[in-house]
Amino acid sequence: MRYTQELGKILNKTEIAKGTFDVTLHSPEIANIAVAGQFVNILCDGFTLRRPISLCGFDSKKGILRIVFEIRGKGTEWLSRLQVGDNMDIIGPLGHGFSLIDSSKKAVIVGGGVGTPPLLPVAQFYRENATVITGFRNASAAILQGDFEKAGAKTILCTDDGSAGIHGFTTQALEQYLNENECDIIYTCGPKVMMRSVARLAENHGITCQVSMEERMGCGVGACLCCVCPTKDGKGKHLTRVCVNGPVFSSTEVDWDA
Amino acid sequence: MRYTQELGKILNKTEIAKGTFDVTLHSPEIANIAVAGQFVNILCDGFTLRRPISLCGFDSKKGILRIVFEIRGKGTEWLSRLQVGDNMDIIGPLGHGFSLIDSSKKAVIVGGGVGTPPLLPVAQFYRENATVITGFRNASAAILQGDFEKAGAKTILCTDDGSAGIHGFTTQALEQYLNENECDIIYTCGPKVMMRSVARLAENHGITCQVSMEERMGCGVGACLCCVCPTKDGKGKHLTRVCVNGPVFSSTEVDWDA
Amino acid sequence: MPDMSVKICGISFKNPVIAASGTFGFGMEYSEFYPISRLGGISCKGTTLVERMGNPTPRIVETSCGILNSVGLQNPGVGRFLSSYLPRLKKQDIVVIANIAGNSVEDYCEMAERLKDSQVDMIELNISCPNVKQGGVNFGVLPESVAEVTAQVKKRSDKPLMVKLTPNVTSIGDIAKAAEGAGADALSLINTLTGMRIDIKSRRPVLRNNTGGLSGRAIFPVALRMVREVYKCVKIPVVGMGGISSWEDAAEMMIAGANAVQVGTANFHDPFACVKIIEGLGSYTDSLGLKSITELTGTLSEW
Amino acid sequence: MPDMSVKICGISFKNPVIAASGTFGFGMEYSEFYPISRLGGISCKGTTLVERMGNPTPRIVETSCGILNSVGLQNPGVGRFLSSYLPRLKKQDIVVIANIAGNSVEDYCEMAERLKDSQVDMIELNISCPNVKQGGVNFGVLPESVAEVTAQVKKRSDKPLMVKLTPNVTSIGDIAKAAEGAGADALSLINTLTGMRIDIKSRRPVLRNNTGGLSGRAIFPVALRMVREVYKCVKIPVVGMGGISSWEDAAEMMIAGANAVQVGTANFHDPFACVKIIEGLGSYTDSLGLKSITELTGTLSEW
Ligand SMILES: Cc1cc2nc3c(=O)[nH]c(=O)nc-3n(C[C@H](O)[C@H](O)[C@H](O)COP(=O)(O)OP(=O)(O)OC[C@H]3O[C@@H](n4cnc5c(N)ncnc54)[C@H](O)[C@@H]3O)c2cc1C
Ligand SMILES: Cc1cc2nc3c(=O)[nH]c(=O)nc-3n(C[C@H](O)[C@H](O)[C@H](O)COP(=O)(O)OP(=O)(O)OC[C@H]3O[C@@H](n4cnc5c(N)ncnc54)[C@H](O)[C@@H]3O)c2cc1C
Ligand SMILES: Cc1cc2nc3c(=O)[nH]c(=O)nc-3n(C[C@H](O)[C@H](O)[C@H](O)COP(=O)(O)O)c2cc1C
Ligand SMILES: Cc1cc2nc3c(=O)[nH]c(=O)nc-3n(C[C@H](O)[C@H](O)[C@H](O)COP(=O)(O)O)c2cc1C
Ligand code: FES
Ligand code: FES
Repeated sequence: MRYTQELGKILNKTEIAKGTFDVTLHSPEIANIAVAGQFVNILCDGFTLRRPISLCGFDSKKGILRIVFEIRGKGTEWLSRLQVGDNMDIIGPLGHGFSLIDSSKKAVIVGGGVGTPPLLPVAQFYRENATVITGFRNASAAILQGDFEKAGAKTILCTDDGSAGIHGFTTQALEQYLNENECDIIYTCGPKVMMRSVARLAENHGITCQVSMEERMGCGVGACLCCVCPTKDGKGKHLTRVCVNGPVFSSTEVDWDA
Repeated sequence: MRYTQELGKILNKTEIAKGTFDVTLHSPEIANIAVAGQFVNILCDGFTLRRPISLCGFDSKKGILRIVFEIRGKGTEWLSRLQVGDNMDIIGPLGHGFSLIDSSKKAVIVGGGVGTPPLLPVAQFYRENATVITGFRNASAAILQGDFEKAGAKTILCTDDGSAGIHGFTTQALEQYLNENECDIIYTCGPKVMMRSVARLAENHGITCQVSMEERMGCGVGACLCCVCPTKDGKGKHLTRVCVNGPVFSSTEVDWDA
Repeated sequence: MPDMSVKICGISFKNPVIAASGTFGFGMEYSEFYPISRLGGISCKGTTLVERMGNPTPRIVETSCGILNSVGLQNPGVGRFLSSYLPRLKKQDIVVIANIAGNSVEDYCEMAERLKDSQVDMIELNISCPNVKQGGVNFGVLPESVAEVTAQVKKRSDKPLMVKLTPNVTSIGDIAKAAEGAGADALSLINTLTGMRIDIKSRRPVLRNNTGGLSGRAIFPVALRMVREVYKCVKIPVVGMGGISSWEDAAEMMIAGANAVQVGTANFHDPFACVKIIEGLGSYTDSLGLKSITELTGTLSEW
Repeated sequence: MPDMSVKICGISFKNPVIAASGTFGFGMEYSEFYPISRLGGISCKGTTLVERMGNPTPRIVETSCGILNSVGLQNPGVGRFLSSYLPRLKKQDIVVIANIAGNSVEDYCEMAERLKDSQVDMIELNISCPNVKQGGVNFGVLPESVAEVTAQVKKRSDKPLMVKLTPNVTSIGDIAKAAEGAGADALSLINTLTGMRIDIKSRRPVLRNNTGGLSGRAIFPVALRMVREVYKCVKIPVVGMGGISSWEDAAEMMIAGANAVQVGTANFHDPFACVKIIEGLGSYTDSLGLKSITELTGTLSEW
């Protein structure tokens, strides 16, 4: 029994950017076995499908989970209306998380928008050996910079409009960074176009890269084959389930051209 | 524009019997024109159809409505979870209410279960000239006795199990009452079998009787023809809309044998 | 503000939102909420040659995101429709569509004759009715009977003729083509999907009629697919309906190919549904930079 | 506790709740929540002769009280089904139904041959598949092609044969009779209703396949009506599905005439849906004073 259904009581809820919420839940069973890069599938009242949200944190001792989500549609809007003390019906921990190799290696972490939250546990593993490059629409949309710094990581903030940090894309910052610094492994999560560019840069520099893919899900546990993403290996091309074989894939496994 | 849609803020809510709620709403537009026997149609989250609930009270000066409802299924259960301060989306005032003739006449009011609430405004009109015979499953299901007394009416309580008042049905109490007392008009609301008996007794005694019918509704405003009840008149038999031509009918109009 | 008017077989509607037959009576009821002249039009309750009592109650039951109804065409008959309901409705400055029903081709034809020279703007032929001649099978499920009734009514009528299709068929495209081929001026769809609910306490159907017609949000995806299918099959205008409850739904319908939409069950939920849909469609059309809402129709680009 | 077991064409199920094809993989996934041996059975993901990639994504979109899917029969092919999935599943002490699909009668027949002597308990023939020989029209919509594929598969198979009907037809009763006449041992229904959703920003269908199959609570009243219709037309057992999400729904299905039920989309909403339905059905049967749940089937008394 790898999966649990829990009613996670909301312990804390903060709107950390306009329409983006940072929520802490009491969910001891899931917190007990979760790893970085995994997600939970959350029931929203009035909807048939659960909404997948990555774990931004988990503490097996305290039995708590942390999630950070943005209002994207009606389901996340409903979620955002829950209050401290309310329960969230969640199943998890789902999916195949990030491989954390050796905390003495130099890791570069590239996050775009609400793709950033699942990368926090990765930064917390590599600590001062982590460089976190994140990109947001503008200064007020930027999230989790303090958390990354608290983890000991170096942060490079980019915004589309230049209202904070570097005016430009994470991929430009990454390219410059890789040209000037050592890097053993790259982790990325964010818009697909961004991740594809990150994957190319990693390949060009001969660096291992792990990407966290997103796809519309049905079951979230591998049973319905709704959430597939194009992959390739020695045997050919495949459509692989993001919810169980991912969401984290090796960047070379993903068939970016499909 | 006879009908209004209002978001009525809940001012007060009391569970007056197990699963039966007494709710006061701020709803000035509807309160302003409501008459006894009318109802409102209430939106319940997650449901397509509104739920019809009679007005148990209305005060045009204070702009408030009072409703009393019982949890019967999922819609009323949802309603029962609303709290003071929440809004109820209601349309009203709907339907054709009771005719209140002359408060110096002797009125007998017969209510069964949650058919009782719409009869309170009738008692408040006839005051000491009203005799209110109500029936409930048992003592703890009995509601509104204090309100009827406060209105000045004489009350006769019946329970199915004898745990309070008379052990027996309202119709038995009514029969006895009519044999011993004067009565100019009868008003009744409750289970159909009860109302049919009341109608027969009224007819036997040659007394005018007004009945408030219940039927499953679609629109609540007369547009869909879902809520019809069998009626008859000089021209023959009809299926008449409860929501606009009723819910109050003359007992002789209703075709009880259909 | 973009031009919201649409023209369907020569009839101008102020906007593309029409109240659906059977859910809006003859218009008087909802005019207690707002002036119904704000609507594009109204399709009146299905009317027959002679008055009908309809089915016994219960006639309605709720389902997940929908309702089943088995009203069974209770209506005052075409005579009283013409003498008492139509004149009141016509005072409202609104396009009036008469929805007509019958058990035989003759019924339909006589109805059409009766409506000649009346103030009715358009006829909607409700062919989801049992054909007594063909053993009670609906007119609407066989291309041949659809063609037959359409052609005959067309001959006897002077009004634009819109044929309303039932979704309870294998190929709605074939039915649509049959109606078009027989002279229909427009098509409307979908009518209700046949469904049932059972009371597990009494182990009886909830509806006294055993089965009923499913409408409301639940059926929207099916309606949308069928409207698209029909749009691709025919050249005449299509009026889309089935589960529309928001302006977004109405926009999807028009993008799929509808020239106008009808809104039914949503009125029960929110009496102002039609008005809100009109407003929402207006802003949406505007936001797309279109001058006329007609530019929306059929702009779907399929994968 | 009443006897919850049911027998369908000779196969004994512990209880009448079967996981529906395509929503439960090959059983391994949900066994991470509970031992799937608690279920009556599992209908495996639709399997074809050779591996299939299925359709491009997005393959799923939510609708009011339902979902549309366009997975397109992605599956590992019958070979890997037999060698790698079936043995693992069979360890779970559960009735295994193979759901088979094909583009031609030959495909279906070869599939049936391959399943001979396997540990599969029953075959479910998914006939909502395009018949390449007949210009892509589904096998499932014409009585003749249903009869043809049923009869041929029956000849080549040694397993009980359950034919799964599509609801996208004018008369499900005629299709059911065709399958029964051709030798089907049982029928299951309904498969999904074809539907569509449009993204009004991009004005493209949300699903990459343009259309998809509607499932979930929205379709329950239609499924119930069709199960009832089929139950009245045939003598072979009927397995009901379509939108069942609670034990009350399952009870309605059985009262309407189903010998067992399948539960699909509800698993996505609540991974314990099947277990809760089994428990609820048990208490309900008990509360009615029935000794066996089989006594529930078909006990509806129509008005
Ligand atoms: C593995 C995974 C992890 C995720 N982690 C996070 C996170 O940590 N924080 C966060 O803010 N968001 C995250 N998302 C995206 C989040 O799931 C969607 O924003 C959310 O499902 C949108 O639901 P909605 O009802 O608000 O939007 P709607 O658009 O109304 O949703 C309609 C349907 O589309 C699906 N859907 C819509 N957008 C997406 C999407 N981008 N990805 C998958 N399904 C989608 C919904 O689940 C739903 O079925 C993650 C997605 C995946 C697949
Ligand atoms: C004119 C009128 C006035 C009413 N006044 C009151 C009142 O003052 N207090 C009170 O407690 N109840 C009253 N009722 C009954 C009340 O409307 C129902 O109990 C309620 O609709 C049940 O909804 P539900 O979702 O809880 O039950 P469900 O059984 O889940 O409802 C399913 C559907 O059936 C309809 N329905 C179920 N029972 C009834 C019923 N008895 N009458 C009409 N529709 C029904 C519901 O509206 C809904 O559409 C009144 C009914 C009518 C017609
Ligand atoms: C209570 C009710 C009565 C209806 N009566 C008719 C009718 O008389 N004639 C007709 O063509 N359609 C009738 N319909 C079907 C609607 O016009 C419409 O086709 C269907 O309800 C789907 O649209 P909706 O989901 O917006 O309601 C009726 C629908 C309902 C709910
Ligand atoms: C994602 C998904 C995949 C499906 N795949 C299959 C399939 O491979 N074969 C099949 O016969 N039915 C398939 N179905 C249909 C279901 O088995 C079932 O008939 C339908 O979903 C209705 O039941 P439900 O509402 O309980 O889901 C699939 C349904 C879904 C939602
Ligand atoms: S969401 Fe069902 S397989 Fe991934
Ligand atoms: S509820 Fe629609 S006419 Fe009465």
